[in-house]
Amino acid sequence: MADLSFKDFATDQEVRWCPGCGDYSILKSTLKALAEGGSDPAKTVFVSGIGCSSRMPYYIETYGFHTIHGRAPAVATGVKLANPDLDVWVVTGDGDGFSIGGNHLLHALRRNVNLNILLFNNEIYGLTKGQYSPTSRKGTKSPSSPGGSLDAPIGPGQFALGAGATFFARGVDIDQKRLPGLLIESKEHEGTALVEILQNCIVYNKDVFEDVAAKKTAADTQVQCEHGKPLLFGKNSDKGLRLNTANLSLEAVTIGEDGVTEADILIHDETSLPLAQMLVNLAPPLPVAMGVIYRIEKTPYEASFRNRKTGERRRQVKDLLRNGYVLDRRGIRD
Amino acid sequence: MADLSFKDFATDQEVRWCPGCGDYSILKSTLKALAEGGSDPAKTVFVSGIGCSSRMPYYIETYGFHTIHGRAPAVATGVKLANPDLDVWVVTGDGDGFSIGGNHLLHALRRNVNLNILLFNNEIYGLTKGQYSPTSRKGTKSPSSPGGSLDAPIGPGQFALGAGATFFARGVDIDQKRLPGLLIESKEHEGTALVEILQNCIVYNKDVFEDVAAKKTAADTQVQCEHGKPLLFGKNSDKGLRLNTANLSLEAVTIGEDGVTEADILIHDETSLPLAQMLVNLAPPLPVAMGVIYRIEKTPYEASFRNRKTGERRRQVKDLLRNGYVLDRRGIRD
Amino acid sequence: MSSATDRYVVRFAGDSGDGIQLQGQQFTIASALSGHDLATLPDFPAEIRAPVGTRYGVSAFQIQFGGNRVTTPGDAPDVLIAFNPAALVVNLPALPPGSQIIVDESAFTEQRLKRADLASNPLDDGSLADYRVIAIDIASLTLQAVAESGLGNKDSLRCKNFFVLGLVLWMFEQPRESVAEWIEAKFANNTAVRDANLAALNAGHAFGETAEFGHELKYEKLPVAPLDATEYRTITGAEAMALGLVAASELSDTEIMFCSYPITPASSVLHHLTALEDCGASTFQAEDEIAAICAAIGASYAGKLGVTSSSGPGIALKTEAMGLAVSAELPLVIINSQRAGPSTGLPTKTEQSDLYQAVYGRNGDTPLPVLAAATPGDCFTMATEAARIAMRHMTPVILLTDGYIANASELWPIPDFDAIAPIETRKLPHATNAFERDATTGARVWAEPGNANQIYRVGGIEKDITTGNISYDANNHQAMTDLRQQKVASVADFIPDQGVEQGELEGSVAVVAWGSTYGTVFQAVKRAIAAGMSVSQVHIRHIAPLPKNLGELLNRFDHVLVPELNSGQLATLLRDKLLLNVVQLNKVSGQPLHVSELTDAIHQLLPGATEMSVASQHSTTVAPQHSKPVAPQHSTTVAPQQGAK
Amino acid sequence: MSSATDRYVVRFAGDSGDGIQLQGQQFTIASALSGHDLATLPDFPAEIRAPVGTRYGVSAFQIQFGGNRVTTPGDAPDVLIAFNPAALVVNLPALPPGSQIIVDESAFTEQRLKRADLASNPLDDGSLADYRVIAIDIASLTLQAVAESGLGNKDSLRCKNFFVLGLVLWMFEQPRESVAEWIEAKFANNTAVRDANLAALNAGHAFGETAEFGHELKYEKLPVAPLDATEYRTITGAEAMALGLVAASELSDTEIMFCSYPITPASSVLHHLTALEDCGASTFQAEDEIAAICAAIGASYAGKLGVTSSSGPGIALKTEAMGLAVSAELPLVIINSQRAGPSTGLPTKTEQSDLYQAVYGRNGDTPLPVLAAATPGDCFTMATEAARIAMRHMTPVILLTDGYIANASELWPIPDFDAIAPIETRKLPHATNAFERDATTGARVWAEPGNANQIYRVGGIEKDITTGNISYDANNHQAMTDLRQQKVASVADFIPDQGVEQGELEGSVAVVAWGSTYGTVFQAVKRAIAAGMSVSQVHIRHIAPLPKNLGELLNRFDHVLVPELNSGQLATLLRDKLLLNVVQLNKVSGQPLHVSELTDAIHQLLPGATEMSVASQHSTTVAPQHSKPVAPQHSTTVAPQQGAK
Ligand SMILES: Cc1ncc(C[n+]2csc(CCOP(=O)(O)OP(=O)(O)O)c2C)c(N)n1
Ligand SMILES: Cc1ncc(C[n+]2csc(CCOP(=O)(O)OP(=O)(O)O)c2C)c(N)n1
Ligand code: SF4
Ligand code: SF4
Ligand SMILES: [Mg+2]
Ligand SMILES: [Mg+2]
Repeated sequence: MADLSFKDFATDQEVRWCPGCGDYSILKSTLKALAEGGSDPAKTVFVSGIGCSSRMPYYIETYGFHTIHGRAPAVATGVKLANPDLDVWVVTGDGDGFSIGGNHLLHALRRNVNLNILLFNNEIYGLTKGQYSPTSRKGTKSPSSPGGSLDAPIGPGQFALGAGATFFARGVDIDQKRLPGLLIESKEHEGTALVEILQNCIVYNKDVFEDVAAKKTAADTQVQCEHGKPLLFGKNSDKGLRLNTANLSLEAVTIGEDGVTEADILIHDETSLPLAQMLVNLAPPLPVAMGVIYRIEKTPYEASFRNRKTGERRRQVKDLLRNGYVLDRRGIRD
Repeated sequence: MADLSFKDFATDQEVRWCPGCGDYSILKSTLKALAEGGSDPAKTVFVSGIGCSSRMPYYIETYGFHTIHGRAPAVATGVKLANPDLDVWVVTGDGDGFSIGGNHLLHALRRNVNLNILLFNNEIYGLTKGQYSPTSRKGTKSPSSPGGSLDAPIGPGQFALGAGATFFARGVDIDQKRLPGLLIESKEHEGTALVEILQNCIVYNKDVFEDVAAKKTAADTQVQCEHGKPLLFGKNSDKGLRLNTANLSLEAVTIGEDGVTEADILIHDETSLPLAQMLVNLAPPLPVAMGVIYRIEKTPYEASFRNRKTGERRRQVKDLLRNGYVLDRRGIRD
Repeated sequence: MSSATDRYVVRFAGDSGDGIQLQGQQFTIASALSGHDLATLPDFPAEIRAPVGTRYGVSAFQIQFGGNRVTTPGDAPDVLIAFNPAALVVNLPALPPGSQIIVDESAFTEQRLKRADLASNPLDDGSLADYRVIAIDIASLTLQAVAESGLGNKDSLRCKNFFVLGLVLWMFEQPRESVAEWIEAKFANNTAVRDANLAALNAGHAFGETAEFGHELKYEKLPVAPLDATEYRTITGAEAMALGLVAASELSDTEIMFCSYPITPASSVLHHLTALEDCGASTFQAEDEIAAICAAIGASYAGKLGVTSSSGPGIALKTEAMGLAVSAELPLVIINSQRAGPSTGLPTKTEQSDLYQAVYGRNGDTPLPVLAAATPGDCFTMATEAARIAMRHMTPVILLTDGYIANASELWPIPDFDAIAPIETRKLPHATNAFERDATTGARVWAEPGNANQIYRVGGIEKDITTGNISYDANNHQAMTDLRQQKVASVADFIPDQGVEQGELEGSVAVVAWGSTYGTVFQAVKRAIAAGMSVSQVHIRHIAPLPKNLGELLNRFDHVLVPELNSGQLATLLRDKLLLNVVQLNKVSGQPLHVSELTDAIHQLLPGATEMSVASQHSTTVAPQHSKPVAPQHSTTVAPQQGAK
Repeated sequence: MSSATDRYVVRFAGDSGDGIQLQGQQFTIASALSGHDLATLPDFPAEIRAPVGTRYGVSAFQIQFGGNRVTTPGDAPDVLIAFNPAALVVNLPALPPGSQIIVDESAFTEQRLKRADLASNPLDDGSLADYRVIAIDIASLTLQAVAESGLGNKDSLRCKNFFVLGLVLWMFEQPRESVAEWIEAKFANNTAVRDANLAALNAGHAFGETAEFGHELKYEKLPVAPLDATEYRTITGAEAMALGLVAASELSDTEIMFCSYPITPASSVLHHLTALEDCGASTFQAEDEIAAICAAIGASYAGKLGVTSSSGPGIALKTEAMGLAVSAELPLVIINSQRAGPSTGLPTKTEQSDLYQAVYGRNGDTPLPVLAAATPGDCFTMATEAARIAMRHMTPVILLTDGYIANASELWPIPDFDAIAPIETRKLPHATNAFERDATTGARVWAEPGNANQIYRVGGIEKDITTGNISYDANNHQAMTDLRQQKVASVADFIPDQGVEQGELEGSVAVVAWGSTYGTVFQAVKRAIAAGMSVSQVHIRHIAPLPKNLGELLNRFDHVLVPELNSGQLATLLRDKLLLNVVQLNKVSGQPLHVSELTDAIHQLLPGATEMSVASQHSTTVAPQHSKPVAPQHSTTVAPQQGAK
């Protein structure tokens, strides 16, 4: 297979999201990740549910299956178990993945099937014209909640860790610099990888992530997690996260202030569950955690599944048919 | 309403679990909790799904609804939103609640509807004759996994905290001393309470909790969590849990050994999420956490729901019908 | 120009940003206030906000207005207003030769022609030769009109829609007042925009009056329609449905708890109902359709009327829980706003293909009543009827509507609410057994938690017919099975006999339809009767059980023609329940049935009855009724003409 | 004693702990090895492990064995073996007067009589006067027999079942060898238990020989059944289904991926298949039914044959995803082991009430083929047939079976596997378009990921008929709708013409059935023919599409009698598809249809044809066929006699 460029992964289908939708940038990063990560179009399958986000497979020149609302992780599990040689990606939205599809996401995560799940979180049901979703903040006004929504939102990271995920990462739609790399890392994870991508639905939930995602303030509003490196942030990388052991929480400190030195800054350990549990919940005014927040190694489900030698044909039906006591009209035999 | 005894809460229906099933003890503790907690039979509703455990409503002299597999939290949400005066209990099993019903449990927990959910965890599908369940340990042999199950189990506590639960407790079926009190506490929690009850299915998963639940070793294999009290265990209460801040984990220590004093023992704070996240995952050889592991206060969903003044009749349909432009054959009016 | 017709069809088309739907709605109100009957059809693009100027991004709104029963938005527009090349080109196939086209010529730039995939400019290349085209530089005219407002160029151009609306109102001599009022209320806080829009509206109106080709645009003012009720308003199906539900709440003095999960085209009922939460309703957005119906069932168990609403794929998910409601004998209303299937299908397109699912689509012997609304306004009536049946018979009820009805509007005679019979519920606080049954219907008591008299347990396992406890007894299961059938059958004792909408009670052809084809069938049968043919219209609102006299009624016709937007689902039901040999007319293209298609089918059945020639590319055979049974799906199908998409 | 019959019915009944099912299975094998045809029915209690000695805890196993086509386990036992009072009392209503009862008299203690809710001892109180009762102190006799084994009292008593089995084998002169072999293999590692069981078996046998009332127990040895295949084995429906699936795998050289979620009575197929994972199958236990069908669809997308299996409530949950498989045109096998509904219903009881759901139960116009297995062994054939159709037509296929078939066993002629035609799939590695279609069937290519030629995207939104991309085009939607109908209709070109199982190809009555009533219908029609009546048996295995000649065939009979364990679902289908006026015989009690019930119904249709008097508490009318259509559900139902539970 010749080296493919990111354009080779684009289909001839006209992309039909609203002009200015964050999905365009994510699509671009995905195409880049496929090219740069050396994906084989014939062996890659994109499975999606229903939602604006879930249209993505039609725009990617690999095998693609646009299934039904919420069920993409289940369909993708079937694809992967049937043929573990395939590189299986799932595209889902916050409604698709957390409303109707919450159960399948839970079970994919705990089983650790080697799927690369991209969750386009725009905190709204885009395709059905803007009702609040399970990740919408309390008080979100929408056609189905004109007085503001009442439900506490699900935290995708907290949920994933609760489900026993082995990989959780977070990125921003417009972060063309980091997102492709993050997608390559998630694809390479052997097990279920969940990547939450903060996505701007400019029509129904415009700029809901502005305080976190805006490029010009990103250095201060985001902390990039890199395994083994200190959790620094700020334009000059002079701010960082410190562990408060008294109340088991993370706090933001500035190096050089109040006697804080670089040694006080917590080193990111992507294999630490308690740390990840704290990181995923960071919210403004603290910086929001980006990058690979949690990653551990664990045998993926399909490997155990195929290890059982399932599906191999080592006995003949002809013999099975005559299992047990057989009455042979030419004489009884066992 | 006169004071009712625990027998007043029993129905005339013959209880039909297998002789020796842990469900009998749980039923007894529940009847006790109802009596001792001063429940009003007319205002109490037990909603269940399908499974051995879910038969319980037929044995309790309150309103009862034995619904369909996995959906009890959804039905119960409807009951509670329709009439918040009712005290709504949910009875579910590990299959009912975590397999088919995982999504509803997730959403009940994050919404914080005031339901008291009893999860009978026997780590098996009892009613359908013993297939492994989502809480079964990896390697469980069952009719559907003769070679041992492959799936990593869900941790009910870890899941609940991931879902944003406001109350999580754990108890043991045969612990007639503590279970009734625990059920009263969970009932009194204003929001979704999830109580995991370790239950012995003597037919299909006999003694799977023996190492934790056995009465004679319980003092050493369980740690009782009480808010504000040190996390002590052991026959002589001379062992305890200490926080290792280096790797953010809990370790078991003995007072008097290696210079450990009572001051080193962690005080249980039921409002601390990071602590709860550690406690729920304790497993042998560490003692398993029992009692109220996590509890925080948060407005229950139905209160906000009814605060919206939904369902009140403050406008007349007669007037609504003539909303907007009306063409009056006797003359146009607005 | 003048015309002999008593009705006109106008279609507005452009980008979503052109305010097409708003123009349509305002024109609708103005028409209603002129005393015209009307029917409208908004036609949204499948995409949320498609790129400007693309074919697939075209948004349209069609209205038919005028006299003596307007029941459809019209097969073909008399006037098309196209804001850009894409809007022109996608609507052209529907225009009959000679019809009027108004375009904004400023939009026919090279770039925008390209956006619409046009190689040449239709205004120049002769492709519009068969039409009466008026090209107006709407952009410049609007800019001129609003020049004084002080708005910038972009904001000024946004007033184009009111310029056009002003012109169109002038064309048909419809009043401007309601539009002006709307603008004043809407932009009360932004006087510059308010004034600009008003100026545009008036300028458009004046333009018609003064333009040299004005006479080409002037249509004869239509007479007021012969309406017989006293008060009318315009209403969409979704609005009527929401109103019907709160009406049922007031009539039964029971709160409605509406539990649903968004899905096109059902969501609009939820949206409308959120505005009526102070009228006896509450709304709950569940995590999925299963949770929605289960929460509704829970609400019904707790003594409120649970209502759930979805479209085909979501209804599929609810079928298991419907069985629970049947088994537990709880009232419940399940609304299905049908869309084109299978699977995700064409969510924004209409179809009537969930009748099978409604009538037969459950495991076990699980009968329940099924109703279908015929028109937008009928949703009000059928919503209260569904709630009434649910509470009288203690049963879930399915109410079928569709995307067309939900979004379309009609002129609706406002019902006299005081004349509607209250709804009695089976809440009997003094009963001591929840399974005490009504002698006529078999319905049990709606026992309410909170009442110490009625404590009971119930569930989805077969229950003892008198106690509700679990019973494995064979005779009891048979008795419960029979009871469930009889409970549903007893609904037929309460519904009106089936009548005809038009035509005689016997004759050559009965056109039997259900749901949103009502309007089309009405027009086609009206024309057939006018042409002297023996044709009657029978419209079924009670699908299960069917009205008791239906078989007898239909046996009085030589042919029963069943037009449906599916492959023959009511036809199946009529064969099943009445052993009736019907002629099917099926169309499954996501498009509404056209009057002409039905007219053709009628003519095929009665070839001698008219001089009109029937051009059809399909060979169709029509088997007479009462003949030796034949496999109807093979031999008696009349296929609609295609191509006129 | 001697008897003129060529077959006997024996029923074993006791607590689960009495090893009833094991006795039954071993007796079944012994019967088969004697060359007897047979049919069995295990009858489990609804509870997992009910308390000892209770009525609801009774476990039973019934077998009919003997000559010339045994197709049912028998309506009424000739011999009942009751291990305790409860087992006696719950089975008594099914026993005809004069039948033989063997009881363990040691179990008729006061305490155990109380457990069985009995006020007096039936052995003394005269209530068994009409039966031939033999009371044996089985406990003591067993203890004596195994005294030498050195086992304790409790373990010794556990050998009771083999004592009884020995006795019963003696009664009917069936061989002991296979039982002895089984004991030896099973307890190879526990010689004490092995020897005790062997001793008990032999002692039971010897007891018959020596007991003074031995002659009362001795039945005439039945002749070998006239079997014509060379090899037979016993098989249950669940086993045959699992074997059929792996057979399909081998025949198509395609792995089967079986994805399911446990549910009674479907789980046993999963359980059997887990033992066949080295034969071309893999099994995946999903988190729920929706995930199960979706994973199966995913497997099919990836080029393995996805199979999913459930029972009614679980199938309900799968209906949305079935639409996806139809839309994506993927092969898929959906097995429904029906149980009594509605809702949770009676999970351990059998019913045929999911035919509506299978044929009509989806949103949209979503046709798919539906098959039904007739007997346990037929599950093998129909499983391969379902897989064959799925892969040939690229469509999901529903295969109906039920709890009765799943658990019952029959003597099955082992098929000659080499003679079964291989299954060709639509995997065409050199095709470059996944939507290239077969000219006859319309089936697309089964494009497999991994193949660089066939990269494509597909989904549940309506797709372009040639590219698979999303298409909103109206003509395309109509074309796809038509294609979906034709694809399913084309299945009829590949299936055999409908024949009769017994009787002539024309005549007075055709008894038309489907599914597990096969055996009952067979016996009833056989008797009717023997009594000189003009009755034929027509059994439908292809429910959708129906065999092409079915209408023609049935029109050659005066009456079409349709017995079903539901309220008339095949009857609906026959009216729908063939406009056929049928007479219904419906029973929905969770119990199998009895031969006598059908015989009564036949006699009601042909009252002059026999001298037998028909006692029925129901007034029934039978409308002749071809008469003026009437509402069939009102006037032409023959109700089964009840009470004989
Ligand atoms: C069974 C079913 N229920 C509901 C829907 C309607 N529906 C389609 S997408 C969607 C939610 C989309 O939200 P999200 O997943 O966040 O995707 P987004 O459009 O925001 O990218 C809903 C409710 C459906 N298609 N199918
Ligand atoms: C829709 C549906 N799917 C499957 C089933 C079968 N079923 C009944 S209970 C059960 C699992 C029971 O397990 P659990 O919830 O752990 O309860 P337990 O019996 O162990 O108390 C299953 C799979 C069903 N009744 N309905
Ligand atoms: S609605 Fe929102 S998410 Fe959907 S395409 Fe438009 S901007 Fe994007
Ligand atoms: S199967 Fe297990 S859980 Fe069910 S009743 Fe028996 S012992 Fe209890
Ligand atoms: Mg979203
Ligand atoms: Mg369990």
